[in-house]
Amino acid sequence: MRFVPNTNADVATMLERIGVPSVEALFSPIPARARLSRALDLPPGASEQEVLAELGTLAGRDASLASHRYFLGAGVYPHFIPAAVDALASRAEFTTSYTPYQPEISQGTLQAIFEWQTMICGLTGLDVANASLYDGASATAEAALMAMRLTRRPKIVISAGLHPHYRDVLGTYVGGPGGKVVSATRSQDGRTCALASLVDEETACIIVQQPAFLGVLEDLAAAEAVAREHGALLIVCVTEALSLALLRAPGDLGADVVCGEAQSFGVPMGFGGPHLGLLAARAAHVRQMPGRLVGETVDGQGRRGFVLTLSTREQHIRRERATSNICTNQGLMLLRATIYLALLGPRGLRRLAELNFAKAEYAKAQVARTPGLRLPLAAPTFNEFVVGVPDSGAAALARAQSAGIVGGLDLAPYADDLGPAVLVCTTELVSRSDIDRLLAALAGSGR
Amino acid sequence: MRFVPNTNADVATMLERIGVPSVEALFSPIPARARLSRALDLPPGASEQEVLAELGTLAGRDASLASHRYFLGAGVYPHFIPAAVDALASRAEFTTSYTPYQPEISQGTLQAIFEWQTMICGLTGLDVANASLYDGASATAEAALMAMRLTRRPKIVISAGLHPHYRDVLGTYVGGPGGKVVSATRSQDGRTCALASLVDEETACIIVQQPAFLGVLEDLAAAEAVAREHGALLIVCVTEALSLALLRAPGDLGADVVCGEAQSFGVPMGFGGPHLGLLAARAAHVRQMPGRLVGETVDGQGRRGFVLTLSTREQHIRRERATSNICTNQGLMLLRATIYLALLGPRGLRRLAELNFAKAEYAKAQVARTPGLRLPLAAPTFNEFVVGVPDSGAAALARAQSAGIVGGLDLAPYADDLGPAVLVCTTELVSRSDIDRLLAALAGSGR
Amino acid sequence: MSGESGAPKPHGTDSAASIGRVGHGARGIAYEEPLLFERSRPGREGCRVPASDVPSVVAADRLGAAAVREDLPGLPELSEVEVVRHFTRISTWNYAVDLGLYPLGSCTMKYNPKLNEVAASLPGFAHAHPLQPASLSQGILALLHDLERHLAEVSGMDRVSLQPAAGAQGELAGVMMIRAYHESRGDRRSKVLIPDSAHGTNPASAALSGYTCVSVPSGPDGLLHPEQVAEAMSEDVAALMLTNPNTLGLFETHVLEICEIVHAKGGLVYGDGANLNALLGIARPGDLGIDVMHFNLHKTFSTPHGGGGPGAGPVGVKNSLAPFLPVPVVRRLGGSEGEGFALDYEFPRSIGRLHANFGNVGMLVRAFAYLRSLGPDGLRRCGEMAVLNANYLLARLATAYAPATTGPVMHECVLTDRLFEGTGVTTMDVAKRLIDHGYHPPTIYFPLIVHGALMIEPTESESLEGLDQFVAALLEIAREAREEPDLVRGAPHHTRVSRLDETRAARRPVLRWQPAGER
Amino acid sequence: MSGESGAPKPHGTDSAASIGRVGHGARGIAYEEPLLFERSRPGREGCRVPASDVPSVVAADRLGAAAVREDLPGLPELSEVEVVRHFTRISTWNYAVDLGLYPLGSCTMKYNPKLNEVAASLPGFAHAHPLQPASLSQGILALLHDLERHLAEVSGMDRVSLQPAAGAQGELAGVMMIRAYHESRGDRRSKVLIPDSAHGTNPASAALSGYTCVSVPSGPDGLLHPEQVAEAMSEDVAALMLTNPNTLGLFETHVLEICEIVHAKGGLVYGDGANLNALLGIARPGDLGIDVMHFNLHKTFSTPHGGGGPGAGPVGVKNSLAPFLPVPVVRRLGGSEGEGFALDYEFPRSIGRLHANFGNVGMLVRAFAYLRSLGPDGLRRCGEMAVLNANYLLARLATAYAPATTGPVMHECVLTDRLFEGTGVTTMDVAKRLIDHGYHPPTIYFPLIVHGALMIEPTESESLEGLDQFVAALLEIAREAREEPDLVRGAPHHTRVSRLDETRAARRPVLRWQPAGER
Ligand SMILES: Cc1ncc(COP(=O)(O)O)c(C=O)c1O
Ligand SMILES: Cc1ncc(COP(=O)(O)O)c(C=O)c1O
Repeated sequence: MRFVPNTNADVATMLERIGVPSVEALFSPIPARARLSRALDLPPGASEQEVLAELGTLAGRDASLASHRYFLGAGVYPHFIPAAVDALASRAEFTTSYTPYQPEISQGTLQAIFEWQTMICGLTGLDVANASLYDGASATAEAALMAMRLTRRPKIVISAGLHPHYRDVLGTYVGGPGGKVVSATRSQDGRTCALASLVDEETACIIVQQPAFLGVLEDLAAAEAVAREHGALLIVCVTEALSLALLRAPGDLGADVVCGEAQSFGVPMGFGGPHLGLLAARAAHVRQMPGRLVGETVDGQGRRGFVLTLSTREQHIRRERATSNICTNQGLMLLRATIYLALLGPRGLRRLAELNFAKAEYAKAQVARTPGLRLPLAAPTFNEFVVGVPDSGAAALARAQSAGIVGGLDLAPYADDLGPAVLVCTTELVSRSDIDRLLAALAGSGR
Repeated sequence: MRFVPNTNADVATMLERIGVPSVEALFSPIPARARLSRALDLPPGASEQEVLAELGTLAGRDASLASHRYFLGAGVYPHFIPAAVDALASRAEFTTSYTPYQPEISQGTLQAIFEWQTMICGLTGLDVANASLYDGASATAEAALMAMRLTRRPKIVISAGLHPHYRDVLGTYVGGPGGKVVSATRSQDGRTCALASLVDEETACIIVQQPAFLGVLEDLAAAEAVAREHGALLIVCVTEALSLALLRAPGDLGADVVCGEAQSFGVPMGFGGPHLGLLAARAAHVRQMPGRLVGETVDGQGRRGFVLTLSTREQHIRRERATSNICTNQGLMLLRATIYLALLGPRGLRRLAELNFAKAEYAKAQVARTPGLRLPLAAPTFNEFVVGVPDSGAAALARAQSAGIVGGLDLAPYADDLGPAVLVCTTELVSRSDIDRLLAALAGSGR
Repeated sequence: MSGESGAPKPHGTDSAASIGRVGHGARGIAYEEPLLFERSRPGREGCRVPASDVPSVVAADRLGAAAVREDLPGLPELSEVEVVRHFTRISTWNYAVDLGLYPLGSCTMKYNPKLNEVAASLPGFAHAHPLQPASLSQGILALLHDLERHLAEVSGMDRVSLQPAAGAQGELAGVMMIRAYHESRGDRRSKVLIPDSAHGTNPASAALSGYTCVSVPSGPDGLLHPEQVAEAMSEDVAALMLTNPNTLGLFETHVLEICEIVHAKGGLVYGDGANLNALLGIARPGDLGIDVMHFNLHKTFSTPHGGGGPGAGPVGVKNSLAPFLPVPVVRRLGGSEGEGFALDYEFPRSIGRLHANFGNVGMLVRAFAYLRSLGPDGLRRCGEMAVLNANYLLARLATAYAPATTGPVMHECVLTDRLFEGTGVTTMDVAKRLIDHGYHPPTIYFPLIVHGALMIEPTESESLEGLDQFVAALLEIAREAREEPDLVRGAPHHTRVSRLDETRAARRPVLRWQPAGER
Repeated sequence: MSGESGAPKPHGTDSAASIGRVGHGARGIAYEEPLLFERSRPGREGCRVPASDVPSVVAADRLGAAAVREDLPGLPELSEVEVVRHFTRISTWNYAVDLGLYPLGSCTMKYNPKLNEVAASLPGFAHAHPLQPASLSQGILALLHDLERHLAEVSGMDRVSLQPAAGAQGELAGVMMIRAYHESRGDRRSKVLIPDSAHGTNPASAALSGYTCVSVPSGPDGLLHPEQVAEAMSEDVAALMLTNPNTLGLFETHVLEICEIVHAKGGLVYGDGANLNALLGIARPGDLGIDVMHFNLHKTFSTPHGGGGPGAGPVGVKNSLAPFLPVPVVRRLGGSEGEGFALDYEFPRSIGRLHANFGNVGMLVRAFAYLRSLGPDGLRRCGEMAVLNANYLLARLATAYAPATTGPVMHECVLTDRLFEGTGVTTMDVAKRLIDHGYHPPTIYFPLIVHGALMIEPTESESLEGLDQFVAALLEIAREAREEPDLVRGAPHHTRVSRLDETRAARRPVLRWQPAGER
């Protein structure tokens, strides 16, 4: 067998050396009635050529960046990924190694995590970042749990624009430890309003997504004031991490914790995963942080090296009193993001953010000029915004689809108060003429 | 600039340390009137995203294994390449290293070449193999030059079935040193006939391609007898290296040299290159071999290691008296082939050869049963054979093409004596139903 | 020990050839490399952003200056060549499955077939958006649907959700379903039983779900005994979390009886599937009485560990728990709904969502490719060879490294440092010395109930002669421990950095780089 | 030397931190690995061949038993995991551009952008067949057509053939065209002039084309002088082969005059383009009087060297030589022929074919991607920085390693071991000691006319601080040579194998592995 070297001759040698008559005999601890007495009912094994042909056929049925233009974001963003990201992250030393518990033989992974932590601190304006959580949604839930532990309060107030899937996951997670989630409402311009009325002395934290699910930029200063007043933590959740390169760092605006999704940094959309949950906090809160942390230290000769540290927070040491149950996280995605950010650098990332922003501003200006289309929300945006369409989101998107465009998200299930509308995202992967084609399709005027 | 690290600040520092006022000043040895006084007239540089989009568009215009079924061989064979070949050969330690002139820091490349040499000796039945030549055609030319040096004779007799492109390259190469090429004729069953009448005491070698360009298997024993009689060398040229796994090793049949193309072993078709020229010979002739050889040796502590050796044959030492002018060769393709052969192993390779053979036998049987199609050549074949078509090769292939099939090679320019015909190759990549569809299209009966 | 002489000698250990070589490893060159930030120089760039084709806008004008940041600290400035060299160089400091045996117990560091990587990179999987219409996603949905069914068959469970991103999230999903199950029956229970040999994620997940954890002691034979379970079991216990084979590598022989005890009191049994590799095609958790379990696709189903993830932790349940599965679930359409697949969110009793999308889909694709490659016979061969290899190591090492258990083990064996008492050499030292011999150390000091545990899981990817080489290294270390204890205690000697000071790291945490002036 | 102190210290060379570290390198672990054949075990398999869907046939029945072989000696039996580990392990024994500075003079080991690899792997390029109809190949033909035009513009030549597979084959094509040119004019000439500093492929290619080589001595300044050329030039000389910049890294200042001398006697000038990197956007061979030249795309245009190839060696010519270009040529259709591109074989005066197909197309795609990435400004910046870097090294090393030349150099500089006389340390020792410092050695003992040459070409891929680190290593070695000569003479000390016995390899050639019994 190609993945299993031992041959029957090897097996015979080994059985003899072990001193048992058969492989079967090794399974003697399994009671006979617990054994499976038939072969598994699975398709027979196939050659590599056959498996790839089969999977190629399946993959060929899906739309992808290889076949369509994407204006669909809503938490998962189509961005260009430089070739060096794949080339480096696919090195076997990174892909086929384990969590770096043995630091002397894992310095590659450890140094990269330390670099990632540094970058995220810089981008968020906070002091400590961890080595990744599963995704933006569970990172948000972990941030809320962290706030509950820090404040010993149960209530979580969320902005109107927290991604609905994140809201769901938050609900799933905080129920166990007795948390409850209260959502603020959306004002006419798309931003969260009346936060103050929801926050009280029971409130552990306010979670504000920036930019919001519908693309608008929230007023973080207002949220901060409310949080401070009640001793609650301000948690800023970011789903489009590229926005961090343009917008003021949440930490500088008073956020205590930044959580979210870093998929935009060199991680493929991948039908939704694996992505990269990020979490950063103030130094004072480090011992309540979930997940892995890498720290600097020295060896016996004083040479610098890196190790997993502060693990007394973690499940493998603290068990039921751990800050989280997370173990395996998203290491390789973290590596991709670290490579991506190293390639882009501060100027490249800023320019990319500005380009995304400029495309959205252009598109919005065109929407305003296109009969049949509307901009229902007036608040400023980054690279994503709501477009009102003449008939229905579904019909408008279907028109785009027949022009080879995945035109955005139909907002009917998410925000039906806006009338027929779609959420449109413009990244560097769409050109001006793509935008023009999209708008014509949404309006029903073009092709 | 992304590929050039130094910034203008770095440049200033360096100029100061060198002690020159400007970069311009470093070019002072170039006479002013020899300088280019304008910018090069090339398209402006573009971002990675833009370049890939442009190249993706171009590549999208070509048929490929991703879009079509291929029955086209004729010297370049569509075979399945296991994923491990790409994964390993793309490691930067292999791709971005140089020729292993410094053995202590190049043992990876050197050991792989030594392994390749061993494998090729086994496959060909000869004693020495080199570390690759450019391709099968130039390898054949180098083999002929080698025979001319060994025998000090000018005449090269080639079988009727030597690939016409190889024949051309041979002609190009041997003219300089005064060689002349004489081609034998093809008998009715497709094999070379009447070799004996062409070979004389002026003949350096007989070159027989096996399987022949039209797919038929030549009678090597007959060729060997003629060669021996006149003291000429027998050179066997192989374009479909997979056939070596089924057919008796040429060395065992008396070949003095085996040359040819090893693209079938894990090297993509790549629109014709880079491929992998192979050359093997008897030990007695090693000092007249062209190209690089790796040999085993030891270090000061007696540990085994590998080095480039017998380089006094080569241009960098022997200059105009070298056995060849070759320098850069096809190292990475050799590595791919070595990995491929290690994965397939003797049993896998044999089974693959048998599968190719069985597909061809099936296809030939179906041809015989299909009205409108013929098998003009009666000699046995491996995985490639001539099919006579009712109208013209071009028309038949056009029909196949509209079924998404690249149906073979139109033989009109190559062998018009056979009537309208195409050369068809069946590898493991075509299924029985692909074959049935092809034959229907060629016959004009299907669709 | 029979056959010692039959073991092939590791290459290059002959007299003259062994200078500077230690078993499977040797002295070599390591490349130094600073941090990205130390390499950074103002003005360098590693990637060019495309030129804009739309009118330029000044963000501060549109958003207000206060909303726009001025600089981006923490990002280095490097050219592409420097980034490539940086990560290539630091990669060489890692050990990897592709370099050799990686005997981490409980982690199942099996070979990750290259074909899986190609499969996962197909654009229709890698570059599709989770919210694109189902009509544009029929390929991946079909794959997910089939994978669910295959995992159910392998495990003997009725339904599977692919959503959890790793084993621990699978545990969380499972325990939450247990809670939802009890609550749906108006049954409020507060405790979960967890054997003392369990992995830390078990209690952590139970606690996160709001349960109190009760530890159940293993017997002296390393097994869970029905009496202990019976004693701890009550109507207040929601579930027992069982790892089988357990973390000592032993099959819980009494599993059927234990499950009956728990069920009899209205409790459910959670199965930690981390060690499923041993049972592939041989026994199925679902047939043993397990009600809900997780899979670690990054262990049993060969998706690469990636230096710490991503993994995937699908959760399988019996029909009784199916109404509580996380949303969405993949559903095969039929009848009036037409052909094909859709994502179903209408699951009124679901515990809810666990992931922003559908989990780590790229890992699911890899696991699917693996299942398709192996088929039933191949899977069974994996289980058999994983167990054979572990028993072979145990047999060959038993005299030098006092094993924690007797009798046949399953996929891993737990050894100890007991025989080195008096030499000063500990399990930690043996682990570090293995590095000099060219191996990654095993899992150490786990399970917590074994003193000085060395937990070795070879997996089925190892060959007989590969195991023999590893045995030779461990036997040599045992000799060194007796004859040259300082050599072992000072290990590793051949790495770029020697033993690192973990205490210092925790006492004075330095968790990010800062420019010299700002530290 | 100014600014010495400004050079950043290589990381980790401080007192306490420097144990076991040497400059950019350090001691580390190397992994042992036998030959594939030594790992082989009967019955292992690394790849499964698909099941047959056609009737089975017995080859011996159809072909005769005598035609069918019985076994396949020389191929190992290994599982996929073993093959992967084998090649991963041996790869770690190589140095690479992606690991660091690779200062091989004349080889232009510049960075190979990763985007080029992606471009070349697009199925329409990587998995297309050269004989598929032109109508199915319009993308690649368009690319080849544009690349020809771009290379012509960069070099100042009129036409380009992309067919030669490497520089040496480009030389062969060029010299054959020269021969064809003369013969077409009824002019039979027998000699080719070649400077003594030329690369070995130049005389070898000339000889292969049937010419007698005449060596022309360089002047004491390392340059070719018009008088020497005039003296050697005659009506029997078909061509002069010129490398400019030459292998000493010097621009041949007298090139215009020299070309006139050759032309005046009816000869042609061949330009060896291996060192074109220095001139990108600054000067063009075609403007200097060169009639025909080759490009090394694997040097100047960043296609990876692959441990010895593949490269690509397109050949460019002036219009006078265009009729003799190898067939086929890519032609743009127009008028009645329709749109698009075709391959033209109708070139009656062509020297013929040099390659079974159109050359190393995959390398051509990479070079095209590189040209498109850089554009005119980027190319010029490459040329400028390549030259600046070489001059910087020369300036900083001049006092420790007596240079072979004075004055500004172009893309490389040639140093010598002259100052180590009496220490017993030679160029070879310095080269090997650099390995311990974490660097690949430079080209040594070439050009042949310099005693103890160390030929260093940094390329534009290196940064100032990277060069400073390399300088620090070389200065440290110079110190060692004086103070600890044995340390240098015994180098390398940190590699898995120390200095290998090349004489023994040549005296008793062992060119393949044989089972113990058969050696
Ligand atoms: C026995 C056991 N259970 C649970 C887990 C947790 O799984 P994961 O790391 O995928 O979250 C592990 C992982 O190491 C384990 O070994
Ligand atoms: C100056 C010079 N000329 C010619 C060549 C030969 O080029 P290739 O190796 O591509 O055949 C080289 C290659 O090293 C060279 O340096």
